[in-house]
Amino acid sequence: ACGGNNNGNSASASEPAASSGSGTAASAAPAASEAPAGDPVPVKLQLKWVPQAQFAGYYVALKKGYYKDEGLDVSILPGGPDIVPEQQVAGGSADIGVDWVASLLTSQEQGMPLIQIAQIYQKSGLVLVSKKSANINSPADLKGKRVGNWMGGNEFELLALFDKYKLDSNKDIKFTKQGFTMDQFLGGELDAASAMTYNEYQVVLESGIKPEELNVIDMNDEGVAMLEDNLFANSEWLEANKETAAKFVRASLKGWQDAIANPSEAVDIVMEQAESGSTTKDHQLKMMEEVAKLIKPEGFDLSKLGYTDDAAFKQTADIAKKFGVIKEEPDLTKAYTNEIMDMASKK
Amino acid sequence: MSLIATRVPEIQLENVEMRYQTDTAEVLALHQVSLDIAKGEFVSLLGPSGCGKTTLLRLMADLIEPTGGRVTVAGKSAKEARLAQKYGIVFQSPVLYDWRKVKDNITLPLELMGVKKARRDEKALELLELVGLKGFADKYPWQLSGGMQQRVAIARALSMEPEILLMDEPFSALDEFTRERLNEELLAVWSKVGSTVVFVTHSVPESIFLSDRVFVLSPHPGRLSAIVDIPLPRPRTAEMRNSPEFFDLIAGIRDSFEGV
Amino acid sequence: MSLIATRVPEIQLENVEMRYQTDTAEVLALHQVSLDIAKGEFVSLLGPSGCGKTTLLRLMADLIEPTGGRVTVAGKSAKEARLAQKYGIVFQSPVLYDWRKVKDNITLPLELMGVKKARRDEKALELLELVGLKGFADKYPWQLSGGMQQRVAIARALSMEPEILLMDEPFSALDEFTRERLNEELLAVWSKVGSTVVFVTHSVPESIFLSDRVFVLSPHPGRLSAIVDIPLPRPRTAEMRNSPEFFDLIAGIRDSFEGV
Amino acid sequence: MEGNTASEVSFVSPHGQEGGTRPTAGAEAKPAPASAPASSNKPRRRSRTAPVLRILLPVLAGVLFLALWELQVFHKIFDLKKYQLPLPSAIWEAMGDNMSLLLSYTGYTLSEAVLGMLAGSLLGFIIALVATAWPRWGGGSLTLVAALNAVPIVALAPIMNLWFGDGLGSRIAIVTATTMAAMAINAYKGMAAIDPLALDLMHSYAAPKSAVFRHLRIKSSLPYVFTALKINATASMIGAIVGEFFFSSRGLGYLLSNSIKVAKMPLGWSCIVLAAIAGVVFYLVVERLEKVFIRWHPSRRA
Amino acid sequence: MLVKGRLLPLLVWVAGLLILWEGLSWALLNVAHAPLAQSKLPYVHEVVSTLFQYGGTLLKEGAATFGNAAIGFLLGAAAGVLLAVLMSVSKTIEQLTFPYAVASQMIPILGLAPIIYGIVRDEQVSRIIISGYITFFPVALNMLRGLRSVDLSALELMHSYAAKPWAVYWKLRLPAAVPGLFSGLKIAAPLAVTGAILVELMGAQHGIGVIMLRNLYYGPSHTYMFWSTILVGAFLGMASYGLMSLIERLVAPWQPEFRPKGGSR
Ligand SMILES: Nc1ncnc2c1ncn2[C@@H]1O[C@H](COP(=O)(O)OP(=O)(O)OP(=O)(O)O)[C@@H](O)[C@H]1O
Ligand SMILES: Nc1ncnc2c1ncn2[C@@H]1O[C@H](COP(=O)(O)OP(=O)(O)OP(=O)(O)O)[C@@H](O)[C@H]1O
Ligand SMILES: Cc1ncc(C[n+]2csc(CCO)c2C)c(N)n1
Ligand SMILES: [Mg+2]
Ligand SMILES: [Mg+2]
Repeated sequence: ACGGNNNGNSASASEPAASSGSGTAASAAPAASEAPAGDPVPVKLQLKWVPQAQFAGYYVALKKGYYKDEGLDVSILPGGPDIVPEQQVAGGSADIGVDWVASLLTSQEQGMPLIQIAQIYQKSGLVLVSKKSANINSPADLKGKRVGNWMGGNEFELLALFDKYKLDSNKDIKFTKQGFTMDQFLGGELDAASAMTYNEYQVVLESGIKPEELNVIDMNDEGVAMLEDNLFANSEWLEANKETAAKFVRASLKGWQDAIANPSEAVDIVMEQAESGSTTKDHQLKMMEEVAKLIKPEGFDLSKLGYTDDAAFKQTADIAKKFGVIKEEPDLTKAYTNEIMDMASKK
Repeated sequence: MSLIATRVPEIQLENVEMRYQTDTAEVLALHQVSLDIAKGEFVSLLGPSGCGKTTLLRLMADLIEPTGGRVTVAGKSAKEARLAQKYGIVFQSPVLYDWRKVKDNITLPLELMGVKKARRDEKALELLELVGLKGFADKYPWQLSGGMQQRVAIARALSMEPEILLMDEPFSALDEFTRERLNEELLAVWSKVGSTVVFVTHSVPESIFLSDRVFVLSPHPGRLSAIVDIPLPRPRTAEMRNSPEFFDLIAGIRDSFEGV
Repeated sequence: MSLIATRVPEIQLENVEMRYQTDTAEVLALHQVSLDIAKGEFVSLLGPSGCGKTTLLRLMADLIEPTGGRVTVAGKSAKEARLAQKYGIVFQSPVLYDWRKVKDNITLPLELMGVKKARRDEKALELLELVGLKGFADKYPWQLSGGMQQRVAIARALSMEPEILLMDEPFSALDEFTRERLNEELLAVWSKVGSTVVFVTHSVPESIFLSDRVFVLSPHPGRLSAIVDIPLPRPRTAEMRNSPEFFDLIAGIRDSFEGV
Repeated sequence: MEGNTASEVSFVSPHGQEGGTRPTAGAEAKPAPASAPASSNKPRRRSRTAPVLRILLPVLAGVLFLALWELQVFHKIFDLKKYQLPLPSAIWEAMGDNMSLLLSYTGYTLSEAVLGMLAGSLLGFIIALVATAWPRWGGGSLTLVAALNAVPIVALAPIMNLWFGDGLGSRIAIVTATTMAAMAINAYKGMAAIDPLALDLMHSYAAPKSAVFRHLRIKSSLPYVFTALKINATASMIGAIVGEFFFSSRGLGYLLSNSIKVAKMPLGWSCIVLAAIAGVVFYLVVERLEKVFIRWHPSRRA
Repeated sequence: MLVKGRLLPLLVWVAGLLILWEGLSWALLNVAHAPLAQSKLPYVHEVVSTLFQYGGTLLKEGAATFGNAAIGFLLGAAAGVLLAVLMSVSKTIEQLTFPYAVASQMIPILGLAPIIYGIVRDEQVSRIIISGYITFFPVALNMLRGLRSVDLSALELMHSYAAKPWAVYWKLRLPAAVPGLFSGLKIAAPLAVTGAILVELMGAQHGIGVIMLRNLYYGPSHTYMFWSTILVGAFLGMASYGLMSLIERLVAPWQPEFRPKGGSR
């Protein structure tokens, strides 16, 4: 019923640039255009990390058939330490990706044909945790301390934080690469470690350390927050598949709304993806709770979910520019679009 | 028989010189060797250890190239003869392939020539019988005694009925009886196939019994010191070994030797 | 000399049996072999190819263990004798170590016994001279001819002046002259050192010239078929080779052979 | 490079190496009959030209490869984008901009690789010694190092980080663990695959185990050992690099993973280029050593 | 008999190692009071009990990994053999390709993946190629050494028959290289497991690597599960190594080490 007509059809047929640009995009486009009504259009979503409640909305939408109802055949590709979603989407292994906005900006600057089509997380989930014993009561106390981060695009908020307190990350701070475990922090190799509220922070708590024993620096409080999990698409693919993208976003948002409304159900769905033994329901429930806080901060109007806030995006871009993450002022009109959101919310 | 040699030279060496280059020094292994061997002739090479017999054989087979002079086989280069698969060689050591059973070692050259499996197996059995190794077809080389391995190598060279058969001390690991029996078998095969045979040996009687002519080499540097015609009639018989003529020939060759 | 044999048995085999196990079958290489060899005696093993001579030698040296019977050396087990470093062996093939120069191959056993370098080099030169390889000390094995390699192996076995010297067809790759010269050198070394020597050969005259006694083996399965005393006086001389006594002995052994 | 039917003939002399004996037939340039008298200096002339070719040929091929790459021929053939495979000029530029950093990181990573490789190869060799000396009981250790070889660096990295911290030590440990098996397996093969008669000779002298190893087993295992060292030279570089992905704050691997994640492909690729150069140099050093140590090997005669 | 003779020492080894491990783990926890002692070296009995608790999952994922490894291994081994043959055919090819083969080994998957994917445009295929890429090098080097160290006189025999180059390869060089090939394969087989696990981190849904990573990421409460996955990986490595040893015995029984000792020492 839905998706009977696809606006992109004629465009894609008459646009050789798109087809030569990216193989998969090209192969996806004809499939989309020639698909008779009801034949599902394949869409591949590349996650930033392993399946977990961080991405619950997509799994819920998939499980509950929201994608299918839109006439989409969505496959969700898990991420991992060796996966850069921007690379995957630009190269055509996926159509839509999830990453942090700052990472997207760097990739766009290198000429990858990427454009943000939705912003899911409204707040930054990044915090710096330290044990009370390390005496880091304010960011200024970071001076001379060993501070960890995963780097590779996750460190910009911290750089902004250091700058705010006039700390030189090369001199005043032992800014260290942090692995994907919290072992360095737990083992005392780091004084302050980066943590996502929804995962690493929980890992620390689960290891037996009480919240009272920890100092937490929240990027949002410090005003150095950057936008995190978004949805972006291959712009060449998007050109030919706007309707498909809109359907995808619409279904995804629906999934997110369900997930936030019913975390337990969402986590059950996520757990189906996580192999038994690789994570626990408790951990994922905790994650879901925290993620919900980032997606729907207090007072946030859920109907606005997905729209990219110009001011927030600009702050992210400014921070990125200031710290050399990107060299040029990004062309914000090319960096993101709310057009897809508009299309998605129309119906 | 040596008359033939002047008529159709099958193997011809002209002023052949062979120097081995080593890190430290140069060894002159052969110096100015010239000789003709007729088609179908059976000649032996005799000479003290290290005088260059193996080297000479390898030159004839185009396994090495002379550093001087020329080797001609049937009017063409030794290389062409080799490429025409004219050679069967028995090396001084057996050189059997470890991963092949005895019968497969014997039929290796046939296999290379594309002979069918059934025919090859038949030939292998025939040859195993000839060299007295019946029943050893399915053994691996290391399960044989030294002399048995050498006999396998002989069978392998005979299997292809080569136009030119080069044998480097093939019988030295064998007892006298086996050796004499194989001498006779070899002559029988030879008279049937008509190969040209160059046979290296240390045994003067053996060289006389088998050959039309004996080439005597002398060392330092290796060169040809005598060519002895063997006027014994063919077919040679075991009794000839005890004939006075035979003893004279032995003495003659020993002399040419000692003169070195 | 054979009297000694009954007095002090240096090597004693009692009902020795050797079966080789293979995947498919079992080979009875030696059957019920019993013999005594006296200390200081020089004996030869004669027999057709594949009759078990090498096997017998390897049993004496404790390189293989008999599947039946007993090998005793100087009243103790062969193993103890081996551990006491009594043996010098010349294998049927030279078995030189590729990475050692000729002189280092020769002195390998001395090195293992902890002899000083200067002494070893001296010994190497002496032995190279003995086997006629002066000037080849610094070559690698593959730069030598087959016969020269075998002579290196002989020098290696002699270098340690072993109490028991086991030689497996050591001279088969050599020409008659070198061979006869080395026969004499070997006897000279032997009479000086007083080793017990077990010598495998295919040459009847050689076995007679060298030995106190000749053991004749016969095949299928390998067993001892005759023991021939050689009553020629010592020291043996080249002329003896042409004595009628010598020829009688040859004929005698050939007969014991043919009776097989 | 005289006219010579290389295809038919080339199989006789397995190695056209300098040294050893010259005049074996085959792949070697055959003196034309006319030049026979002068032929004795032939080998020398060839051995002088060979090394030049040895270097020149791959360099020429490399230049050609670079040119095709720069002209985006590969990009066109395979429909690649510059952000998937940056151009040499961009890599060169990135390299120039970050030279001192890159060089110090190369040194850092290389030292991890070399130290780890030495430790791993030594341990592997010891394991092979044990497995050869006591085959029945030592053999199991080979299977165990093979098992270690199946544990990926992703898993080793956190463990080694816990044990040795996030410095040099943990990568050395990773490299050690990843290079042990190749050496153990190869050296074992080399020590076991020995001419039985050569062993018999040693036994006949009642040579103690240690002497059998010193004079025979180790010597004849050298070709295998060097093959393992060559495998390890490359494996150690990549092991150090991947080891740095996860916990290191320095080194080529750290910079590489960081650069690629923030889409600085040219910088990432300059890390790869330097790693490749360092790796090839390391490899060539091992190969050179091999030539010095096994002059006697059959493959080096003729 | 043979199996018993080989298996028993291995079992003793494994048992000994596990006991040592348990002891160390205890000492780390109770004597040294090391921080994160159980993450550093967890109790074996805990790991084993986890191993059984999640036996079903681990078995399933282990099988998936083993399957991936097998495919990558076959591809890598074939590529290695081919490369070795090419390089042994011609010194020129070797000089041309070898430095680049070595250099190619320095490209980590992170850099390689986008390119491979860009070229073949199929996830499954690119994963297979990548795991083949990880395994080919040891095979190539060992094979090349085997092809090169053929006995000179054995070559001369072929030469004397004017055997065609393919025949020299087929009848001599390849059989002679088989022992070398197998030591390459024995190195490559466990490496293929590593390769498969690495490849699984590139967005696969199944496999030991996937569980391994997730357990690390979700923190210390999953230590035992993480170590279980290591045990499974190690076991897969042992199994693949054992399999290669077995095949070697069947394919190349002529080697000195396999000869019946016939009473010899
Ligand atoms: N390792 C082995 N495995 C199986 N059979 C063997 C083995 N070694 C020897 N044989 C067999 O044992 C018998 C005797 O062999 P041996 O080497 O002792 O003979 P030999 O008398 O030395 O012969 P030759 O004079 O030819 O060297 C032969 O039939 C041989 O096939
Ligand atoms: N590859 C080589 N490199 C250097 N010198 C060699 C090489 N091959 C043979 N020689 C030398 O050439 C000479 C002749 O050797 P060749 O093998 O031809 O002797 P031969 O007559 O066959 O002796 P034998 O009867 O002992 O086998 C010897 O002095 C030997 O040292
Ligand atoms: C190598 C590595 N990179 C990043 C993270 C942290 N991480 C994992 S998921 C996630 C949120 C992304 O939406 C973040 C920041 C890690 N643990 N390891
Ligand atoms: Mg010779
Ligand atoms: Mg023998």
